[in-house]
Parts: sequence; structure tokens; C-alpha cells
Amino acid sequence: MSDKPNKLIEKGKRLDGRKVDELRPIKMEVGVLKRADGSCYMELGGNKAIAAVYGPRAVHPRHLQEATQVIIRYRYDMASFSVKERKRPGPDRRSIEISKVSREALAPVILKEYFPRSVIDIFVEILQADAGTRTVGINASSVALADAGIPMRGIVSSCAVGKVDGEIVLDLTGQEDNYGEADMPIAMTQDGKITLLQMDGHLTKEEFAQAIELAKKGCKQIYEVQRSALISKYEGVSNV
Amino acid sequence: MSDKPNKLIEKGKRLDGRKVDELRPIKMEVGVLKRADGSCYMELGGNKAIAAVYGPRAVHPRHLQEATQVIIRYRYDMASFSVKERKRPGPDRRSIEISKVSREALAPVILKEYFPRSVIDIFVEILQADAGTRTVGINASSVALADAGIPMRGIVSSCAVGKVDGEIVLDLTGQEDNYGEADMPIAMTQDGKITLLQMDGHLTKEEFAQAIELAKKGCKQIYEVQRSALISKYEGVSNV
Amino acid sequence: MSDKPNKLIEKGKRLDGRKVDELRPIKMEVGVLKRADGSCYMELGGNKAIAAVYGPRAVHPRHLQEATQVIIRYRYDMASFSVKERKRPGPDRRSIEISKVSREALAPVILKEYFPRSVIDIFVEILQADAGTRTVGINASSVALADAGIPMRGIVSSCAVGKVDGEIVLDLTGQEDNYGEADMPIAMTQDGKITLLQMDGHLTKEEFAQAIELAKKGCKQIYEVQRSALISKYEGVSNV
Amino acid sequence: MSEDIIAEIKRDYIYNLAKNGKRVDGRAFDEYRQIEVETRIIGNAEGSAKVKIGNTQVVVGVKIQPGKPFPDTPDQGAIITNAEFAPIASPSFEPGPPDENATELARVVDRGVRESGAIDLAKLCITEGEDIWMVFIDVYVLDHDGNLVDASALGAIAALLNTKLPIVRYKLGTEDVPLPISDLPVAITAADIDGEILLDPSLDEELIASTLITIITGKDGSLAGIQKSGMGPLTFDQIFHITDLAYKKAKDIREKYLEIVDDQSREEGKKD
Amino acid sequence: MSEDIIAEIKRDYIYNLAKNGKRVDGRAFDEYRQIEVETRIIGNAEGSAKVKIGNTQVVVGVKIQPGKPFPDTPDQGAIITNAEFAPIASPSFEPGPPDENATELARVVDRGVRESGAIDLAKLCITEGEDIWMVFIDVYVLDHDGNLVDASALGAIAALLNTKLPIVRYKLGTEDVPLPISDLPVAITAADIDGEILLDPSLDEELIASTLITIITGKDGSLAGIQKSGMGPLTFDQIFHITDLAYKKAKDIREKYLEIVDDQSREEGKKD
Amino acid sequence: MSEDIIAEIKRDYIYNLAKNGKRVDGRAFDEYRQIEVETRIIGNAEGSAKVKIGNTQVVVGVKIQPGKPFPDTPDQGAIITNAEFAPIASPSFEPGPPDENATELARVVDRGVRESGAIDLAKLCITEGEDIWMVFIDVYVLDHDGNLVDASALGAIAALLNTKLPIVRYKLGTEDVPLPISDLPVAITAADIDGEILLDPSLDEELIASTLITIITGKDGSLAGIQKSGMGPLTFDQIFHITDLAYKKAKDIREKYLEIVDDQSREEGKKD
Repeated sequence: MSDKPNKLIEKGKRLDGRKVDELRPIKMEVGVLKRADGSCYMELGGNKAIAAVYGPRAVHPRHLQEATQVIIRYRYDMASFSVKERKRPGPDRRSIEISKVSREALAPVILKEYFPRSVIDIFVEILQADAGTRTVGINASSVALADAGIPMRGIVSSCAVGKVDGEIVLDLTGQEDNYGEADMPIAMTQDGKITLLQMDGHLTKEEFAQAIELAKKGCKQIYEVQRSALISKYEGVSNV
Repeated sequence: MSDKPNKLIEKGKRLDGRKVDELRPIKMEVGVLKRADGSCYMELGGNKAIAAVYGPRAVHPRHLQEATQVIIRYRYDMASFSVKERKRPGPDRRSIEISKVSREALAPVILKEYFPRSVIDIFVEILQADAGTRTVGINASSVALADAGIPMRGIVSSCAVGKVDGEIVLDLTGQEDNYGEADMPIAMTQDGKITLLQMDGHLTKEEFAQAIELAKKGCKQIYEVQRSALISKYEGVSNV
Repeated sequence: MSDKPNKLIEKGKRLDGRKVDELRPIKMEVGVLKRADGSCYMELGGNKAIAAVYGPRAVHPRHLQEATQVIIRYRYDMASFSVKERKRPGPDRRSIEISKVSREALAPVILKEYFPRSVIDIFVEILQADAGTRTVGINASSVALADAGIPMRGIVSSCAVGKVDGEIVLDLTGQEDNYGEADMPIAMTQDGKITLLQMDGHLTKEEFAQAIELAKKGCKQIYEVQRSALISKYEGVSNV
Repeated sequence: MSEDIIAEIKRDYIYNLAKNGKRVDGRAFDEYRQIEVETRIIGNAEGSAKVKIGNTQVVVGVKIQPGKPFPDTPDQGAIITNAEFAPIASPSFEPGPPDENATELARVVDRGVRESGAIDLAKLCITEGEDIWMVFIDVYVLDHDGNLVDASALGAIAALLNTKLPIVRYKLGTEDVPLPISDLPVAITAADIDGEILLDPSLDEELIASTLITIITGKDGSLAGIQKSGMGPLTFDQIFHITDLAYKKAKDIREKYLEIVDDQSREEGKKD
Repeated sequence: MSEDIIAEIKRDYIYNLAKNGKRVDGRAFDEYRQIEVETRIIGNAEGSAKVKIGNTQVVVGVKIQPGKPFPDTPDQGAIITNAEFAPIASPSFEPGPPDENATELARVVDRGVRESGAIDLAKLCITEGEDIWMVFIDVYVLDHDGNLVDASALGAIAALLNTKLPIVRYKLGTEDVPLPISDLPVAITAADIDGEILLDPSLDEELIASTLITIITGKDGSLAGIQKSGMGPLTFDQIFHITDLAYKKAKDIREKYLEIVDDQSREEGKKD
Repeated sequence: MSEDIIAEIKRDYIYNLAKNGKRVDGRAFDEYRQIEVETRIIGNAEGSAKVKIGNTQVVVGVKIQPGKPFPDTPDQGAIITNAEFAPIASPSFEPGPPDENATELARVVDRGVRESGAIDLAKLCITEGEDIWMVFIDVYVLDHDGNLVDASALGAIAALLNTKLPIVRYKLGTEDVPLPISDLPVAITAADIDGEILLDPSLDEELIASTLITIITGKDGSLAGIQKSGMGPLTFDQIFHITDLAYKKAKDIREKYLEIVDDQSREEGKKD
């Protein structure tokens, strides 16, 4: 492809001016939807997404209920206009896989036994996409779950690391993802449990270890943003 | 498009010889199907359609039942060969919308509370189409409901009015619809309640008022045809 | 089509060397799958197929249950790579029809009243296809049913007969089917009851009678293979 | 529950009649209900027919459009047959894509037309490897009182007989010509009711029959298609008996309903 | 059960208020909730807008791609409008293809744009019979608190107003030009609550209304579309009353939210 | 109910064994069940392989056809990977389109082939922007006794190794040439059972594992793909431990089952 830039990293700076271990600018807002039980809007560079949580609520049809714990459902969806080439609305194989791994990324922290025979629905709508949408979806969902008052063991934070121009970098843009050598989305809890891990491309074992370390830093920063967003919404309440 | 005629109305006459306030020739026959509980065949100019009514009958699955009233379902379908370009069998967005507004056009006259936990199915098959198929479907369904013995407050009658060559006309043909300026299908009860109203195109407020008046006349004529068709079927019975 | 051979039968020999009343080489193996309750792998010339039987097992959803007998389901499926032009995975109209007639070919011998409110699922996967796949599916399924211990009145055996170069032949290849004059798949029980009969093409009444006679012989040979396959699996058991 | 009891009583009644050589509507075992064939009823279709057999009613429309040939038959037209069990036709038909019964019906009608060679597909090639005529045969069942196969197959041939290639509309010439039809296959369906063989089963008869079998025969009396449908087995004797019956009955129907139509069509074709 | 009781109480409350000329949120019958229109919010779309009416939120994105014309309009662009009831927007929205309500919404928005002549489709022809611009208008409902039609229709026009044809991207020229917009249709929806006519119904009002009716009017004050939706009948007087209201209200909204956007767009268009 | 009790007992049994460093079938934690790879089993496929790992059986068929390139990669072939959980393989597989598990399997196998660079896609371009080879990799699971990912990924590479481009059939030349394969990625899956890491989990082990993780490594020992699948979290130490195990085990499997196949294929390729 002709529009591949010569270099994606020059003198330690990426094309958007970031250092290799820097996240893109983040904006996060809690409680942006009225109808949902919990919601969160997040921007990460060129990504814009809304997560909404409904539940716990009754399960229909009833034979899908689980007797001892709540069911978690997660639906990741990209708006048709979120990408350059219009996407047909509705699920495709990519979104089915992302929905599955995202659900598995969040489920470990939810206290599922609190709500037997119920379901918690997590819906993520990607309004604008620029690589890393699944991490944005997980981060926003994690906050939306807290906003909905779902009891959790902690907040899940997620970011992608990868290899670009031979270097391990944090939070790849679409361009870096397309022309880079590896992409590795990851999600973890504050106490260092990995709840999502995927990797495409090529990494040596050393690079993998380095990438994991960088991901830890990235997730930590994400966590601070999540925390601030939640605090700023409940400041009034928490000051009482 | 090259096959647009120069004029659709010349000296007060339309291309098929009708006056602006005239309906196309109508043929209506009641009870044309053996299996259906009620049925009606209708021709309106180049339109040919059959309506069938099944019910009241049990609702499956049961969780769709309504405790205090009957459910009305309406399915408008065009046969693949009813139009010039073969239509793929099955519902499309147009037929889904028409089914909805047609159901809403008929529901107000049905005494729904007589049959709780039941369903009345109205099925319309368009065999040949030449503009106005939804009005034909509603008219035939209305008669088929009566034929099925469904208790109703009255008969719903429907016709389309529109604007062609700057004039307000009754009952547009396909050609008039394609090259005209506005199309407005309408359905009403004998006591002047509007149960369907849609409009595409452009009408001034004055034209709109004029169109409504013309529609009233059209529906009145339709009603007479519906009444005759029902009487001629039940003549034997009513003479007793 | 240019690749039609001049002659499909020369001096009583077909292109693969068979006589007109000869079956293609058969390989049959019972119990090839661990998870299925019964299974059978079958090769017939260029055909390779696996049949699996699950059940009798509970029916979901419950309203599909039949109070006095077991339900039989049959699903014939061709693997995408089983034919020259890749086939889209999933059912098409051909496989829906074959599934129906195959189910009807086997159902008469199953003692259905033994398992009320239950279902027996028969699944056939065609891995490689060269004409006659439905007969292979029925033969393998019949054996898989026995392997699953389903009580039956007998074994159903199936083969195709047809007309090629003016002669009535047994067990057509793909080439013979494409360029032949008639194809007639048939299935029967050992006591001469016909449970499947389809025919495409042209046969005089005399040819039809001849074809039926040939099919009887073919099914008899198939039956011997089915019997041997079952015996060789249960030899150990039956020798006790 | 009460429905089951009525069904049971009806079943016994039909069985007992059949055992005494009789049918509910008084027909002989090899007698058809009244057949009506009406053609050219759909102006937007290139060919059409409505067939009634007793209360059973089907409409068949034929649409013809240019299209691409299949890779393995670059010089032949294509036939695409579809059957819609319109929910107006029966309380048991539901809206939705064709189920296995509608699929089987479509495929039997399709094979009756295709494999019998009724249409000369080589004459439907416009430009080899590029453009062919696609013949869409769409069967809509309007009222289902049994024996849909025979009504649909008869409707398909009757519709094809009055079909013209829309040559003018697609700017491929100055005159529409009739579709080249070279055979008039007729489908005859029999039901096995407790060993008795009845032609043209009504719906009540179909429901209690152990199996149905359709025999399609061509003008020259040869068999042009067979489909057994249903759970019950048939003996060889029964099958030979049915093919004999089918041959005779098809001849009657062909003469009465198709050869007349055929002549009419060709006459009218000349007038156009 | 308790939900039903709350619904019942709410219903009575709204009815009684309406009978006294009042609404739950204190608005007059012909008063809209606060409207906010934000445009150019989706970088990957050729045009976009977010509209809030009270708590109701929709995002409309416009994507434009070259495509083939329909056979009967070889010299015109195409508009394809779709509405997604994203499940984030309401507990009653479920993942899956658009249901009849989403389909109706999409078609009303589509007709409002298409039949009103807001887009000059003849200007969207690239090469007659070969290539045209296809305009995809995708409505995503984010938060559903009633009156989705007006929000979506407003969002569609606002998005189209800031849409540019991606001429450079598809190598059809050196400059992207704005989509040619020739009218600014505005949809006004009214609800009938026990005979009272209320504009801009909230979700609670919609749920108890016997019917809704949407009136679309153009810049010149003419009616450019009507859709009655719901089971209840309307009288002729009601309909004339609503069209009068709609005309006035549409004018306000057009001036306040669209003509400003229009000017801005054209200004910014010049700067680019 | 009784099924639940058996499941409970089985679960406890496997847990207790694992805690003592043992497995039901006597294997060591890092030991695979017996692997069998058979290739060229489907004559109508351009490449094929059947892989057994213990009782687990999958067949992979590769079909190759000319097609159009994606707009953003006009000079590259395309890989389309699909996984069918044939209902013959498990009582829990149902007929129908791939569910989320089949979809995940297909995508992991796909990425293992695609992202590892195993196929040189640039060599699959026939005419830039016009025609490319499309490589369809279809995985059919025949018997599911756990660890479908490793069996499917191994089957995919083994099938690709004996795949030839059907150049003659599509009249693009006089000789079919082998698909250009430049790496031999191998997937190794581990299960976490109460903190213990077991390779090649059987179905019973999978069902009680808190999570599974698949590590794909290439010939040069680098990581070429990772997929964590399941609800349980993993520690960083566990992940480093698993990647170490995976690297070693993949090397064994590659040497034993793929490099031999590779050699054989190339040998046979010469003979053709």
C-alpha cells in the first residue's frame, strides 16, 4: 500500500508526537445516558464510545436463567459510520469475538453470586474508531458497571501495547496497527490479574516481557482516569 | 426518465380516461378461500389482491398473549411476480412498514376485548400491483374481517389521493404516482375517523384540505362497494 | 459442455471399469466417533461421509415433544470442501429436501413408540462427494442407529440406479449422473419395502421395472456390507 | 383436545370408507376433483396461470430476466423455481422462509420442468458465457385443500406455455417470442391409505395417508420424475400400480388442460 | 405486577394533567423540550450530527460512496436510510435487526429527506447509468425518552448540511464539495392524549397516547410528509389543528437550528 | 439433576488429581495426548488434513478460487477461515451458523495463519487490483474431546502445506504450484485448573478450567499469536510460564508433524 509512511517513530517520537510509552488523550464522562442504569462515554485519541449497563434484571426466556449467579452479557457494536468504509450495521465475526473476550475480561470482577437468576447487560457502541476500540469498550464498561452500582471486586483497566518500527509502544493508533509488527490488547485488575490477553503479529520472548511491563503502566494510567471520572460524578455524594 | 408522458391530465381527463375525482374500476368478491375463516378478493384497476383472516385463535408462544384483549397481526406481502422487476419473496422494509400502518388502520374498529388471550391474523397477498396496494389490502381485509364474523364497530375504507400535474386527484395509478407531485393514502371509518394517514411529496395547506375532502368522497364510494360485496354474499342469509 | 466423454459405457464396461450392475468399492467402519451415541464412516467410490446418532434424548423446547413417540430429526450436510466449487457452509434447498426424504427413509424401521417425548438426532456430514451422497448418508445412518442401540425393525439399505448411454446401471458416478439420462435413488428394507424413491430424467416403463430390479440387487449387496460392519464391531461381544 | 377427537373420528371415517372403495366426496379412487386452469392472469408476469383442483388453489407466475450463466453451463438458460406457502392458504402456514415442505414442493416442480426437458435451455442463451435468460417460476399457494404438487406442476407448465421472452423490454430485439416448450409433463400424486391407493388426495386424505407418491410423465408416456414423500413404506407392486395409473391420468389431464392451452397460446401468439 | 401499578398511576396522572392543560415537566402543549444540535462529531463520517431533545439523544452519520444506479433511475444518486435502536438507548431495545418501529422511523426520515426534495439527486450522478453517489444516512438512537422521529429527522438534515462528497478520496477530483441541499424539511410530532394534542411527546406521554402523528414541512411552508402512527383514530379537525401547529413550530426550529448550521457549514466550507 | 451430581464428582476428582500433579489419563501436565496427522484426504479440496489429538478429531479442507482483492490490499491474496462445529461432534453442538465459540476458534486459527505470515499473500496476487487467489480454510470439527484450537491450527497448517494453486483448472497456466508457505506456526493451549497449568486439556479438563490460553509460536521461536479465552484471570507469572512451555512443545510438534509433512509435500510436489 502506497500510503505507508517511511517511519512511524522518529527520534523517539511517534507521528502524533507521543513518546513510545504515552497514551493518547483521554476524555471520560460518567452517567451520560438517562435510560441506562449506568453509562460512560470515553474518548481515547480518535476513538469515541459509549458503554451502557442495564441490570441486574430478569432473564427471558426463563430457561436461560442460572440458579446461583447472574449472567453477564456483553455486546460490542461499531456504528456504521465509525470507520472509513461504511460498515453494515449489526454483528460480524469480529464483533462476536470481541464481545466474548470483553465479557470474559469484565466478568471476573463482578460479584456474580449476588444476583442469581438475573442478567447484567453491557452494551458498547463505538461511534468513532481508530484502533484500540475493544480496550475503550472495556474501560468504559468497567466504569458504567460501577455507575450502575454493580458490586465488583475492583475496576478492570485495559490498553493495547504493540511493536512499531521495531520498538515496543503503548496504545497504537490505526496507522501504527496497520503498519506495525504486533498488536497486543490486554486488560487487568489493579492487583495485577490479567483478564484479557490477545496478540497478533510477532514478538520475541524479550519483547513480550517488555510489552507486558509497558501494558502494566498503561493500565495504571487508565485506572487513574477511571477513578477520577467516577469520583467527579459522585463528589457531591462522597463529600457528605 | 424518458418514458414520462408530457401530460398526465389533459382537458380534465387522465390517461386512462378517468376524471380527477374518479376511482378505477373495482371488483370485490367475498369468501373466495375455503381454508381461511374470512376472505376477500379485490381488484382496483391494475391491482389484484386477496385478504384472508384467521382467528380469533390461540396465541403461541403463550408469553405473547395479552390478558385483556385480542392481538391483531397484519402481514402485507407482494408476490414476486406482482411487479415488473421480480421481487424477492419475503418481507422487506416497505412491507414491514405497510403491515404496521395497515394493522393500525384496522385495529380501532375491532372489538378487541371480546377475545382476550387470542390473536386475529390478517394476511394480504398482492398478486398484481399498480399503486394503491396498501389501500386495496386494507379494504379487502376489512371485508374479510366481516366475513370471518369478527365483531367490529364498522368497516374501514381506504383510498389514495394525490397531486398530479398540479391537480388534486383520486386514486393514483402507478404512472401518476411516479410522475406526480404527491401521494396520500388514507383510511377512515364511516363516521369520519381517520385511521391511516400518510403523505409523500408536496402539498400546500389548501391542497391538503382539498385532498382530504376528495379522500372522504373516495372512501364513501369504496364503502358502498364493500357493503354490496358483503350483502351479495349474505343475501340468502339476510333474507331469511 | 466440452468435457463430456464420447461414451460412458464401452463394451459393457463403464469408465471406471465397472460392469453396469456393479457397485463402487465400499468401506464402512462403525463407531468412529467417541462423543456420538452411534456413528459410522462410509466410503462409496469417491464419496466419504460420517453419520452420527445422538439420542434418544430430551426435546427442547418442550412444546415440540410428542406424547406417544420419539421424534426423528435428520440433518444432511455437505462440507464446504466436499465438492469442486466451494459450497457455502450451512443448509441450502437441496440439503433441506435430502434431509426430509432421508428422515422418511429411515423412520419406518425405528420403533418410535419406545421413546415418547424424546428425540433421536441423525447427523450426516459429507466430506467428499461424487454422486449418491444421499444413499451413502442413509446407509451410514442406518448402521449408526444400530450402533447407538436404537431398536429397529431392520436395516435400511440404499443405492442409486439410473440410465447411462441407454443402459440401466447401478450406482452412478458424478460423471454418469451429469451426462446420463436418468438417476433414481432408492432405499428399502430387507423385506422389500421401499422407503425412499426419487427419480429425475427419463425412463420408459420397461426401463423403470428393470431399474427397480437392479436396485433390489444393489441394496442387497449394501445390506451385506452393513451387516458385516456391525458384526465386525460387535464380534467380541457376540462371541461371548 | 376436542380437536384431537374430531381428527380421530374423521380418520376412522375416511379409513372405513376407503376399505369399502369409497371416498368422502364420492369420487372413485382414480378420480380427480374438478380442475380449472386460467392463464394470463397477472399482467406484470411474463407468464401466469391459476389452477384449482377442488378447493385447492395455486397461482404460478413466471418472470424472465437476463442474467449471468452458471460457470458449468455457459450456454444455457437457468430455471429458478420457488414455492411460497402464503399464510392466507392454511391455518398451518406461517409467515417466513419456505419450510421443508415448501422446499420439497418447489424442487419437485422444478425437476418436473427441468429434468423432463420441457424447456429447451440451450435456446435461452443470449451470449455464451455472458448473458442468459433466467426463468423464475414462482408458485404461490392460495388455498390448501390437498395435492399441492399436482396443482403447482400443472400451473407451472400452463404458465410457461403462455410465457413470452421480454425481448423488447430488454432491448434485445423488436418482438417478444414465446418460451420454447418441448414437452408437457404432468404430475400425478397418489396417497396410500391403509394399503389403498387414491389419486388426487384431499387434505383430509393426505393427513391420514401413510405416504404420498408423485409420478411425473411426459408426452411420450415415459416417466419424467418420481418423488415419494412421507413416512410410510410402499411395496413394489404398489409402485407399479401407481405408475400405471399415473400414465393414464396424466394423458387425460394433458389433453384436457394443457394441449388446449398450448394451442390457444400459439394462436394468440400469432395474433399479437 | 408493581410495575403495572406504577404505570397505571403514571397514566392517570398524565391524563389528569392533560385534561387541565398541563404536562408533567411543566411545558405548554405546543412547547418542545430543550433542543441541542452538535455537528461534525464523527471524523470518519462524511457528515454527522448529534441531536438532543430533552433526554432523547440520537447521532446521525452520513457516509457517501460511489455505487451503481438503480435500473429505473440511471441518472440519479441514491439515498439509503437506516435506523438502529442501539440497545444502550432503552431497556426495551434488543440487539438484532431493526424491528417494525425502527423500520418505520427509518422510512419516515428517509421520505422526509427524499420526497421533500431536500437533496438534489440528479446532482449525485457521476456517470449516467454507471456511477452515482450513494448517500447512507444512519441514525443511531443513544437515549430514548420519546419523540425519536423529530430528533432523527432534525439530525439527518443537520448531518446532511455539513456533508461533503468525498471526491478526493475516490480520485474523482481535487476538492470535496458540499452535498447540494435545496430544502430544510422539519418534522413535528404530536400526540393525542384523550383528545388533547401535545407536541414533542416525552416517552411517558408517548406510551399513553392513543396515536402519534408526524407532519413534515418545508421551507416554503408546504407539507412535505405525513405519518400517522398508532392505534387511535384522529378526527379531521384534529388533523387540521396539528398541521397548523406543525407549520409554525417547524419554522422556529428551522431558523434556530438549521439555518444557522447551514450558514456555518457554508462559511466553514469556504475556509477549507 | 443426576447429571449435575456426576459433573460435580468428576470436577472434584480432576481437581484433586491436579493438586497432586496428576491427570485422569495419566499424562504429565505438559504432555499431549497422541497426535495423528493425515493429509490429502479430500480429493475435491486443494489441500486437506485430518488431525486427531486423543479422541478429538478435526478435518481441515482448503479450497482456492480466483476472486477480487479487498480495496485496501489490491496486490494481496485473501484468507477466509471458517470453523463449523458439526453437530456430529458433540451433543452440545447444534445445527446453525457458527456461535461465539466457533467464531473465536476460526479467528484464532485465521490469525495464527495470517498474522504469523505463514502464507506470503503478495504471491497470491494474479493481476493487481483485479484478480487474486482466495484461500478458504474450512475447519470441520468431527469429534470434540477438548483442545479444538490446537487440533484446528495444526490441521490448517498441515492442509496448507499440501495445498496447490489450481492454476490449470482456472486456465491461468499449465502447472499447479504449491501454495507458498513461509512459516509453520504451532498453537499450544494451556488450561488453568485451580492454579495448575496443564497443556492440551481434554474436554473434561476444559470444562472445569477457570481459563484457557493459546500461545502460537513460529519457527524462529517468536510469539506469533496469543488468545486468552475464559472467565478466570491469570497472573503474570503464569503467563510467562505458559509461553515458555508453549515454545518448547510447539518445537516438538512442528518437527514431528509439520516438517515431515512439509518435506513429503515438497517431495511429492516434485513427482507430480
